[in-house]
Amino acid sequence: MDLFIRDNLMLAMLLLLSLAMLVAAFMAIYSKRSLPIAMLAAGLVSLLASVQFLLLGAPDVAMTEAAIGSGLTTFLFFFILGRVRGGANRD
Amino acid sequence: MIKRFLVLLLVLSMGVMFSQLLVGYSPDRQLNATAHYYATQTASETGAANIVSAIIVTYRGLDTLGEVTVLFLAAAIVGMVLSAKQGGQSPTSASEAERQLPPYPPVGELLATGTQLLVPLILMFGAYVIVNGHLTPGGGFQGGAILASGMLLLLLSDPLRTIGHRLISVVESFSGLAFVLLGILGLLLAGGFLDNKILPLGTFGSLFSAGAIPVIYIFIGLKVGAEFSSMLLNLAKTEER
Amino acid sequence: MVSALSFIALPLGTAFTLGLLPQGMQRVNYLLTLLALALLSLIAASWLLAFAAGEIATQQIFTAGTTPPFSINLQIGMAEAAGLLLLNLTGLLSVIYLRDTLHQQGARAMAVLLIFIMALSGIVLTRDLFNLFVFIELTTIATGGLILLSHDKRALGAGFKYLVATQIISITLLIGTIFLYHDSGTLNIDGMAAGGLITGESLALFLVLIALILELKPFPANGWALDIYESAHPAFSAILSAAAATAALFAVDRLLLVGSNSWLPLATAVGVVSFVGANLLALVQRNDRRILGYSSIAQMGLLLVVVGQRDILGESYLFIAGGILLAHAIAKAGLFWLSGIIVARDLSDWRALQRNPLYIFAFATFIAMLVGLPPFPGFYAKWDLVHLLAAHDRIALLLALLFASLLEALFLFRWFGYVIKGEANPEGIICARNKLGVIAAATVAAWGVAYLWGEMALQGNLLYSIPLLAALAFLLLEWLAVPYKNVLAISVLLGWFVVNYADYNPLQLIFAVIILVGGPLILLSSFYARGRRIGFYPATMLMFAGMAQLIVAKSSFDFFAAWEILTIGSYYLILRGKASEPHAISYIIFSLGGAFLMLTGFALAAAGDLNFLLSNLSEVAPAVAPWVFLLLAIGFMTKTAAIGVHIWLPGAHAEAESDVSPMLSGILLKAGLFGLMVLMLEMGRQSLYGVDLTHVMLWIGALSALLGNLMAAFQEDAKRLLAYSSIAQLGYALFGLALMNHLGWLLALMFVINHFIYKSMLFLSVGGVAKRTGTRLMYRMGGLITLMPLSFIAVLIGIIAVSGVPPLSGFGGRWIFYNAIMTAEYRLPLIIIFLAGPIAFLYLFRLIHTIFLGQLKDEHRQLREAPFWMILPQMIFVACLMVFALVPGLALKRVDHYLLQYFPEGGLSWDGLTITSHFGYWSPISIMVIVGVIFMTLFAWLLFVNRRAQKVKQFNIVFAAERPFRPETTHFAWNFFAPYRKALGFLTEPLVTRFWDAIGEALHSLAELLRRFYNGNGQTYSVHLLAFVVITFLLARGVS
Amino acid sequence: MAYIALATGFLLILIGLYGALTHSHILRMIVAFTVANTGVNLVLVGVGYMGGRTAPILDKAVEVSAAAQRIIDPLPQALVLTAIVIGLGVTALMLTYAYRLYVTRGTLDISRYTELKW
Repeated sequence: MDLFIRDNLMLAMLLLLSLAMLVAAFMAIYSKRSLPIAMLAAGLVSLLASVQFLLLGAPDVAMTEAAIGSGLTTFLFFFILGRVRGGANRD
Repeated sequence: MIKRFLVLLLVLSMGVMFSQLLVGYSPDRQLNATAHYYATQTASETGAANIVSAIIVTYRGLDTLGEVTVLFLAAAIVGMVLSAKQGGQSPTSASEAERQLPPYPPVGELLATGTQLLVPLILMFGAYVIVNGHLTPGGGFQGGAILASGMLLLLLSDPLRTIGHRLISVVESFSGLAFVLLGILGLLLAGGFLDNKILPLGTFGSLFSAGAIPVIYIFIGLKVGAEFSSMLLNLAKTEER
Repeated sequence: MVSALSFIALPLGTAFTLGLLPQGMQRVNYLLTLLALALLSLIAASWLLAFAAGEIATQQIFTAGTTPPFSINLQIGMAEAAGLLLLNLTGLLSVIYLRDTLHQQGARAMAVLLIFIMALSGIVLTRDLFNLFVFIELTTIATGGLILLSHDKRALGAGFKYLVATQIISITLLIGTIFLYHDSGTLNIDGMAAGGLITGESLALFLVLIALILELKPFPANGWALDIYESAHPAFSAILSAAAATAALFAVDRLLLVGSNSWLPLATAVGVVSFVGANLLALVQRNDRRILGYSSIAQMGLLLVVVGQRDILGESYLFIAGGILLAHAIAKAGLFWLSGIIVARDLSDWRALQRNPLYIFAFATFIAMLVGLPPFPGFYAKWDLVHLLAAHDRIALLLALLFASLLEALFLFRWFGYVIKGEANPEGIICARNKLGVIAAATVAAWGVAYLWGEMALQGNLLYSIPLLAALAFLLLEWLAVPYKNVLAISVLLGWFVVNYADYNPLQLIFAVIILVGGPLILLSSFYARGRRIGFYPATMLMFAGMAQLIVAKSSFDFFAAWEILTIGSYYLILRGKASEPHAISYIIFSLGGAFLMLTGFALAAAGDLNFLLSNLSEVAPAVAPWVFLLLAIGFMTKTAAIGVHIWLPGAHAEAESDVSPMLSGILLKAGLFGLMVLMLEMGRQSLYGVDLTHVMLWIGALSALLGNLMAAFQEDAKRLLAYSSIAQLGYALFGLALMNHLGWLLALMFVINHFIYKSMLFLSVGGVAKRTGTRLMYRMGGLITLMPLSFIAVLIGIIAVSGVPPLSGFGGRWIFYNAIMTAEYRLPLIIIFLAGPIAFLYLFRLIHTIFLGQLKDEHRQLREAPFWMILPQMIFVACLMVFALVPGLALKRVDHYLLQYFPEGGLSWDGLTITSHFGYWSPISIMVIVGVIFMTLFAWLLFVNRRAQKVKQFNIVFAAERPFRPETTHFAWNFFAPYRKALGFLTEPLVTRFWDAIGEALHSLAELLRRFYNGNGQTYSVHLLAFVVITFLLARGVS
Repeated sequence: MAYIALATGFLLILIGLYGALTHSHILRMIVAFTVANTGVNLVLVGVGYMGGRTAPILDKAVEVSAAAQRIIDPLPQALVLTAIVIGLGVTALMLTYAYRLYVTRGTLDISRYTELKW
């Protein structure tokens, strides 16, 4: 019974996470949003993905995704964004 | 608009293909032969508790060597792209405009102090993640990324600080070379390229175990950290133009 | 044997070491890089040698002390070793080539280059799917870096487009990979193939395959790749084209193992589309590097077809694929390297190569190699490929490939034409010793593999043929002055004749005499040339070598190789003329087109036998025999310039140099006739859908004769006139052959001899006149009889012979001709060919009248007789004509007997000097005497009448107070036969020319339209990529 | 559960591709590609997931002897790890390119970089 509850709980969490990721992904590519928000949203997708990895029994991947996918990548984005401020908002 | 529609159509067709994949997919009930081998043999063959680490460092060590090389390449090319030697470098209005922008505002006291406190901690944590890679989740890549984030903090708190670029490139090259050499040692002393049995496997589950895995992971960690740092440093230098 | 892992460990170690060295040690860095690549090349060579010697078998290399599929394994076999050698050598040479750039860019660039080569080697070696992905990503990222070696600003944009495109590829690849793993439980490619869990329907397999195929940059999803080829440093483009594409091909080849060959058709289809499409688009390119890019894509398409057809290629697979691949790699790398020393980017800027014949030699080598001409590996490979395709009834594919090859030849030879002709910009080329060294190495490699493939070919090595070697030897003698080379050339030809004299049968002997004795005769006139005449002798000797080989060829392979060789030689000869570039290109295209038809014909006939004997043509299966006959006949008729495929001839003959035109007309055209004779002797009459093909040829011959004569009559240009006359004359010969009876054949042979003598003579004398007057337009000449009497005599004798009036040999031809047609059953073509006779008088009359008679032009008053060396052969020809007229039996008697074994009916009887046929007799001596008497009588009477003739002053006619807009229109000799033109002109409408022009135009317009597809936007290119995946998927699903 | 991860992953890939192919702003394209890459990683992990099992780490909870029955397939995880790092390399490279393009040409609109075509 315990297992059943645990499984359903996980299922719910996964679904919730997936939904959140999809919403964040939409934000990341939705063009009316400003670029920094898009970048943050992409980082968020990554972060949520790392939580999902944890749930999927992949702690190694989760750590890597968190550190590299959401951390460093997002930082790189902002770094470059800072360098190209002049043209950043011209679509 | 037509283009958007076309792209949508294409993406939807891809979606159809993916859905076919999804329909055709059924989760395995049992581990397949490859995974079964890893599950049962990793402990005795490599002595690593973290099977993923064992796969990364040993069984698929060639991939990892390639992966480290990807980072090396990326760092080198970022350096190449950013160094102005490439032909056709001409001052444009954009870079003029950029020059007139005020530099970053001075960093606050909080960040500066926080950095001083945090950086050693972060470095320690990174080192921990690296050396325990064969036992717990984590390893060279994660640890390396953590090391680099320490470097990042240093850069943020003091953008004009000159961190020994030379040191980083030496670490980068040396650890890469060490990785290759360890691989060759495996070829010479043990069963094949990147075989971890060049060192004793030790007691299963303890820090000093799993043969050369921790050693290789240390070099991977150093290398990854150095690559990221070198990328960041190169990017940071762009501002000084 | 050094472990194959060194291909990964060594460059990686070196790359990492480069970073350890202190900065500013560029020289050491550079040396280390060189050393590493040199060492790797050596290791690869040692592996290859070991495999070639059969000392070792294919080896598996395990990593991590575990066997696959649990760890990654590498595999090295013969093919891999060759691939590795190619990769690392290309890398090594490129590094030498890039010396200055690398010094400038520093250790990072060298490290990236090393890793690039390492990753390519990894792709070749690895047997693990995910490992393959890692190596591919490495090459992608390294490409992103190496693009920046270029000085071209636009490279940055191109690099970004590339990165975007590869993102899509890698997503596809990864998704496919993981599902393949899930389905098969392994990542090992051999394991997947062996496990049988992956079926042909597997979508995951499709994704992986299509991703790998996309790495080959197939048309049309390749805009990103083209931009890189255009803007990257040429040395990098060389690696990309020669090495990276090779590695990707290995990957595709390996993956196709999975799913038991079910995706081979996909590879074939994508390959064909690429090969045709890329070659088509290259037609409208002017940028050298982009055209090379297109050509790379085309070659990859061809190779993909080879990979896709490997189920039928059997043991020849590696030989064919290797031949095409090496030819592509060496030629393309060489051309990219050459492009690096050329300053500007238009194709015509390559004229700068004219500065040194050696550059031209290198360039010609690479072009010939790409087109697949003998003796390069592509030739052997295409031969085998075509034969195997034909043997398995894949005719549509075969024709598509040949069509695309023709397109390829078109743009490559056009480019060659640009380079040879026109003024070179002396500053258009920048030479550095290292770059020249690399190019030289590529040239040597090209000839090296040519030798190697010849050694491996079961048809025998073309480079062992003595005539070909002799022709090539003239390349080494280029530094000699003309007289020495000419003496050498003449003695080589005569010597070869003497040596082989005894081995020729009577039929061959006639041709051998024309080629090997007649050739030197014409060459006598070449003594007139001054200087060194670079290029003339190798080309001439190549043509003669081809001819000499052709007439003794026993197998279809030898025949075809000889055919190609004589085509190349004559192409270059034609190209030497002043304004001949467009004609040379149309010549080579028609010739190659004809040759490809021949190739198809031979392949059909051979039914898989790669070394098919010509004598077996008679035993071809009845179902294909008429097709074989048709294809071969069309192929041969392009060379005889039968009507319909004649449009290359007039320009080519007219524009060629004075001593080249007679060789082309008198000798080269006979190759086609020889081919037809062989064909018809072996295969006899064939009918297709109830139509007797020889009957069709009869019509073609008759029409060629009629229309050729008619067009000749309306020419203003004396050499064009003669050229059209050649079309007509060969029409007669074709007609004779098509009669398929004894006399017809005798007639044809009579024409072979006659036409050689009088057309060579006429071309020489007209050439001499043109040389002196500086024009070939007849209305600009006149009254030259007093200044150039010897030329006049030659022309007079010539036209008497051509027109077939007594007493000269032409009459003998006519006599046999009339006898021959009396025995044939067709009436309508007979009427046509009768009609053609009188028309010949028209142009012949014009030739002698407007040039030698009439008013002498003011500007010509100081002219001298044509040079001695041009007159000498003419006089010899006159003598020959006389002798042949008197004793035709000298040549014909033996042939007549020889023909009896094929056509026992209707032989002639040779009684002393009188020849008797079924219908009457011909006594050359008495004819000569009678005609002589009549002539002398008339001549005396004329002299008597003309005593009272009055000399007309030049200006005693007055224009009607009007200065004509085109002064020549008032000249009597202009539009000489205006009334006839009115009556018969409709027949000379250049319908055929228009037809071929329209085809060319359509192809170019299509290409121009298609290229708009590449709009330069990186995003659009990615859309193309995605669309390619989706459409291929839909098509593949639709078909299966 | 694997299905959820797979579906999400696929959707992320499609969303990412759509974004990458419709935005002409280079940075937005790169952002979209990172979303797609995350999707790929999710698919990779999802394919290897097996319900009711634990992470492939041997400790007191999972003994070596029971490992084959208790753990998830470790191989896809190892692959994802590699894929993530490679993805970062490519992203960094693209970003640097974007920066250089901006510096030399002053625009980040990809449709402006069409001097090479046809």
